[in-house]
Amino acid sequence: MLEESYLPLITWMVSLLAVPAIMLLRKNPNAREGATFVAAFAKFALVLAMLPAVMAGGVLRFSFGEILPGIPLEFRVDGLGMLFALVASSLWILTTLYAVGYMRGLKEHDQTRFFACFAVSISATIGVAFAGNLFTLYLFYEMLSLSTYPLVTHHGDKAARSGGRTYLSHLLGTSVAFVLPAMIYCWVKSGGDMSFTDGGFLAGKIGAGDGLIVLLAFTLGFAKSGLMPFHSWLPNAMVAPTPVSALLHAVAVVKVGVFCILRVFTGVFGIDTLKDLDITTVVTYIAGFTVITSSLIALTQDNLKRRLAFSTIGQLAYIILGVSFLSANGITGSAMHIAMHAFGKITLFFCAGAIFMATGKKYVSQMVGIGRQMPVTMTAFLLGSLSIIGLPPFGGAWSKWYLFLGALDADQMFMAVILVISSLLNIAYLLPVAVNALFRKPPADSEGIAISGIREAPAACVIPLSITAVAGFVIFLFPDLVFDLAQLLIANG
Amino acid sequence: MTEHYPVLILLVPLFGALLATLLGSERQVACWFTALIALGGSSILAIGNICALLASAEGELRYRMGGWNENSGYEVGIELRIDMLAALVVAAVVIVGFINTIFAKTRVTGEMREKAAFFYALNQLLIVGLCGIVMTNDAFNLYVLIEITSLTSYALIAMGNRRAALSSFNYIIMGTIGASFYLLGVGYLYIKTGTLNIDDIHTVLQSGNLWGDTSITIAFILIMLGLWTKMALFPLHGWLPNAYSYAPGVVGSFMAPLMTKVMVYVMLRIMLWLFGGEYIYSSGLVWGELVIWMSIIAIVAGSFLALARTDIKKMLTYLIVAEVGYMVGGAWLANGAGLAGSMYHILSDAAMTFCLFLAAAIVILRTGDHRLTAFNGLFRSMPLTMIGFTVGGLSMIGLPPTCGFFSKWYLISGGIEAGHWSYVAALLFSSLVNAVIFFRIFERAYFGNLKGVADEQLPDDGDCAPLLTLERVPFSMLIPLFIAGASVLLVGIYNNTLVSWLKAAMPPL
Amino acid sequence: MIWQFDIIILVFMVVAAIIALRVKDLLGATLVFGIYSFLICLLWAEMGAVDVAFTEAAVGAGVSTVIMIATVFATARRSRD
Amino acid sequence: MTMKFFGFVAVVVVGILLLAATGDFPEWGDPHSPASEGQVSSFYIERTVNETKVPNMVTAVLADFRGYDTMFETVVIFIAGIGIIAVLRNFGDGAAHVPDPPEPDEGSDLIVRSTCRLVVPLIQLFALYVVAHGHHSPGGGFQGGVMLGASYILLALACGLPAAKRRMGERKAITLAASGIIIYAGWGVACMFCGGNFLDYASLDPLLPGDKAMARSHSMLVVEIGVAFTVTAIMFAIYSNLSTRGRLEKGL
Amino acid sequence: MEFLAAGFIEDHIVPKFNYWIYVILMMIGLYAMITKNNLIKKLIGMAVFQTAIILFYVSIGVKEESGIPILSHGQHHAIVDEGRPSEEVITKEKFANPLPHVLMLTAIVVGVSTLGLALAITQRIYISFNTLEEDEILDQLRRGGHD
Repeated sequence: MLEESYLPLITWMVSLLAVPAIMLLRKNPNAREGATFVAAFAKFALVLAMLPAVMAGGVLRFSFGEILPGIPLEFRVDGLGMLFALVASSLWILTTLYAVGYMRGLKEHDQTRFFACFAVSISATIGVAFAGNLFTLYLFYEMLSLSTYPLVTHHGDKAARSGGRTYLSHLLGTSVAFVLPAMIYCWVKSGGDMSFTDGGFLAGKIGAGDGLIVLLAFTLGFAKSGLMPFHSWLPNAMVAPTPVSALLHAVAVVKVGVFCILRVFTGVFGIDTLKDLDITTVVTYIAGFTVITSSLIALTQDNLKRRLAFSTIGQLAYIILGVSFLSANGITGSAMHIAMHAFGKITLFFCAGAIFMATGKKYVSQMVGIGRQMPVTMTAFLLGSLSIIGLPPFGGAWSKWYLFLGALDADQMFMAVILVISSLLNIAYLLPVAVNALFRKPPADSEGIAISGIREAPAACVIPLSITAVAGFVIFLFPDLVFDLAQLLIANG
Repeated sequence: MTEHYPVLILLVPLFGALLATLLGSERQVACWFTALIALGGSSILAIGNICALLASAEGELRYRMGGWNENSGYEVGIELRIDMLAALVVAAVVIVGFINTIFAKTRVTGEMREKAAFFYALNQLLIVGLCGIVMTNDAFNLYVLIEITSLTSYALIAMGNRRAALSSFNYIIMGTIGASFYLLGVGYLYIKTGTLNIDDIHTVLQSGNLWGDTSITIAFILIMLGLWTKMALFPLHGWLPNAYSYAPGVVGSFMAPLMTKVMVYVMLRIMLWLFGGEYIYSSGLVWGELVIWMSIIAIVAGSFLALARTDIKKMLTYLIVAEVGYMVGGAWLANGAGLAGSMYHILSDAAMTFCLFLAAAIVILRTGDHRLTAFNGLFRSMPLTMIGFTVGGLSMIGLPPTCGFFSKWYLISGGIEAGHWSYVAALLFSSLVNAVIFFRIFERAYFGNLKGVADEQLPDDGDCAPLLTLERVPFSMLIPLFIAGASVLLVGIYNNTLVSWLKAAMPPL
Repeated sequence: MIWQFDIIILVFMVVAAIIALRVKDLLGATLVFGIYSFLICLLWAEMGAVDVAFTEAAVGAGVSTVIMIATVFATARRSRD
Repeated sequence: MTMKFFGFVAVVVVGILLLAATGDFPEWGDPHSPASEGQVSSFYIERTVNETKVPNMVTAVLADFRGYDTMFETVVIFIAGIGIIAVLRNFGDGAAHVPDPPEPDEGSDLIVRSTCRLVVPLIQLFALYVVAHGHHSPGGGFQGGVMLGASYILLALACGLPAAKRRMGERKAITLAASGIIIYAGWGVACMFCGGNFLDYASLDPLLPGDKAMARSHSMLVVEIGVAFTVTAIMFAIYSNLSTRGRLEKGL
Repeated sequence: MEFLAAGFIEDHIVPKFNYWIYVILMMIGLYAMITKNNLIKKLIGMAVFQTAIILFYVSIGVKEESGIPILSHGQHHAIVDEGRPSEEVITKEKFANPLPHVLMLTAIVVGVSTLGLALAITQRIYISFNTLEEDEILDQLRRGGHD
């Protein structure tokens, strides 16, 4: 099943190759954005090219050769990686389109730097998705932290700096303090082999005690997953331009976090080992706590982007929750939720950005009645919210359903209840925004909202968000692809 | 011809130094060229030496001075012994010296006009001394060579400003104490064993089973104290920061990477080959622990002191103090991974310290400011220099694929194998502190305003800021910086090969 | 070797060293140090190390004393300890 | 005060450590201590004369068995010399290159001057003897070189530095010092050309009169001369810099 | 009585006396190096320190009833010219061990080189600070505002 191929390498390289092009074309914005688009489409096409082989249950492998004793720097494209790569590369196209509209609309500075770092970070994301062993995963994880730092601090003002400081200190700090030692411990324990094999390379080589410590070190160390208590970087990173927030919080960074944790569960320990050791309960409870707490906090947030950020934290916790059930349905749910949540959440962020561009409004309380001015955007927002909440007919429903089943399989009644409650909370903090915007009159004193007439954001922004919103619906109708890829994970894991 | 490589590595720079003095400072360029040729030649020889070693069957080369005694079992002459570790360290020494000579060209005219010839001579003699230290197999010859390096470094440091003279004086006092303790320890060994050759001392100690003697134990303590003083292990580090930060820029930039590392090498040599692992790690059980704790203190204290500094070079020198802690601790972990880690760290730390000091020298030269404020806005104005500095900094923090990450990898795995969690924690702590230190600087360089240039004066869209026009640094300085940065990455990427070579050189524990 | 000489010279050496380090006048200290060097030189000769004695006489007692005196003249002569 | 206290504590601790070690030393002058019984020292005592035909074992060991050490020892002196010049020398706007005025200082009074004019040649003669006769009697390159240097120092003390500098200028001193080491190391390299290892004097046998042992003996003389060159020049350079704060004008 | 004293000394003091004295001298030097305030005094201490070590080494080489490590003319003649094997001419108990002497020649030279360089640096310091007392220099620097 394991077949050598250069495709993973090329897929990873495409966006890197775009960087020098972007640098060189900095004088000519159109050509520069052209290069970005070419790279984006090429990447998506390459990922699709790999799809059939993976669907057939094969694993594409490319190795740069051995870096550390027994540890090559290698790519392995399996179901989970393919799922993540699909989501990331497809959404990258839309995000680029949106970013072009946004950056030009607001006449942002340093756009070249922006797009260059954008390309690097997406390539790092793909690297994580394809990583064939723990070391490669770590390498690209750090690469992503560094390459997104300039994006987060793009504005360069005081807020941006402090946000960036929190961002790096959390991500680098946790990864160096927890992941690095845990990784080396695994290396020592497993006798020098760290490649994600079916059933995990630590299977049978680690006891319950240190197993628990290593598991916790990984779960907390991959702080990109926004699991409490290391979540505070996420709301603070909201100072970034909205396309960045969208990319960060819907696609690249946070998903990399949960993806890494999924890898740890399936590829490092192996589900069966974890079942035998019976050490995941702690993770379950941390995740459950995060789900509830973050939803409650989200209720209190008036700044739309911050509210969405806390919602993201909660949704990510679902994914970790699901995998921590160690039941087939749970894991399927988690894997699917990566995709579903991505589409839903990116829609919401696009909308937030569009609102800000059109009206300059950031706060929920200001958005009453705004729907009359920007119906498309707010409709999309509504659809996105429904998908996040998990109501049919939207993609979110599938993943939540499987998560729920997973909780039942693991007869974690308590967690099942928590899932329900948090869904209710989602309704509470997401739905009012759309409903108020669409179906209520703007208060008389609200300036900046045109009572009559439609003023949407530029088309370059509206098109992507409509596409993603519709996509959420389409996925509900045709979830097979996502589902099958998730099933592959079960089959191997 | 090949068998003469070891001694030629020494002789070429020696003659280069003499030639430089004969040419005299009036012909400065000629002196520079001589140094360049000599060190370049000996770099080539050093690389050839590595190849010869890879080709040789028994994994070590021996060269007997004066051709004494090929047959009988004991050395009456002095012999050189080169194993892979030695060959690699020698190569590192001469190559760093060579690159730094390129770097020195423009600075020497500025910093020491009439004394250029002496600078180039001392510079090469220091390299000679370091290579000799690494290769010799004779305990007393080692002392003479240590004194050669010490004297040259005293003189080179004292060529700086008035602070430099004072710190050089303190260095003389500390250095002499250290070297004399070493000499005394060798004397104790000689009085008990009657020979000076390192291998012979080892055999006599084993055959006579002298391990128990107090005088041997005390000899060991004395030698270690002496070497720790020379390598600035934490409580004995007092002389290092001033000496290296007040020395002329070109001097600090190649003394900082080399001196302490070579002393660490000597410590490894004494531990593993003269006394032998079985003695160190068996009797060491009690105070092997002690040393590891000392190294932990060194790491933590060094990091903290570095964090507190606002002076660029001071900060880097305190980082060196912490790095010395890494290596000493790794050497005492008593397992292969730890030893490999500290051996490998000798090379990687040399690479990254060199890179950082070169970058710092350029920054200080260009901004005329020796404090951290010098970095304000440099990513815009001196991107190339900052790229070099960033690579070095990331390596200090320990992010892949720089060599700092891999040395941390081996050291931590050694700590885990030995179950020394405190040491592991110290390593992680120091890399976190380094992260704070360097990202503080990166932030300045990334956001801070240029000196005297307010934000609005900068081109509004940085894209249109022509990259290189602002960076007025001569290529004779940028190229060395880039070579150093590249070496940081290469040493990292080829760590697997290097470590396998080093493991082959290691004596069985 | 004659141990009586040995002991006497060694005692004198200790005395000379202490004096050299206690005298406040640096010139005096330097001269006492010269005496110390000569005592050592005697000691080496007595121990049969003639070459060392010769060198010590020329280098230790001769040159190093001279350059120390030169330095004292070139700098300050009084010392506080 | 605290410094003094800590210093005292440190000293006491180290002292006790060292005294503890003296306990299991062999007795002073014990002919059967490992150092005296050891093969190495017995080899030096018994075989030196056969190997090198030099009766003074110290010279033989110094210049031949441990010749590598001695070369670096010479380098140490060289470093000290140029180091002192590099640190202290103060080229007041190229004053080093202008010729000195005829008699800036006339040194001490007549008697001293004439006495030293009388003595200096004798000293130098004896110094040369010491260098040359190092094989058979105490002495050798270092001792002779130091004495030669001392003779110049005496000249400087008595007749003023300029008088000495006219005989041994700075440039000349540096050249002499460097050439000394070049002689030493060059001789070693010559051995390599003759197919031996570095400093393997025996391989010079075809070039020198006598057998291999004699070749070693002669070579020792050569390297001792090299050492003497360096030491002479550097000793005077050190003195002349230190006595004038590196200005090389008015001496003591 | 004297004989007793003499015997006592010879048996119990002499065998280790050199080693004791070298320790004492060394400690004197070390103490001076650490605590003296005047730079020249520090250097004198350094010289004492080094000579102490030389004393230790030379004491290693001593043998009872042994002469200087130089062959008499007769012995040399006997071996070199008459070609008699050296073993029967030379009894090694009769010669002091030459190796420590050689080593100490080197050590002395190193010592004087260090001393010279240190003196030069001292003069540099004096030229720029106009004093040799360490504390005064540090005061000047503190007032000068260096960190």
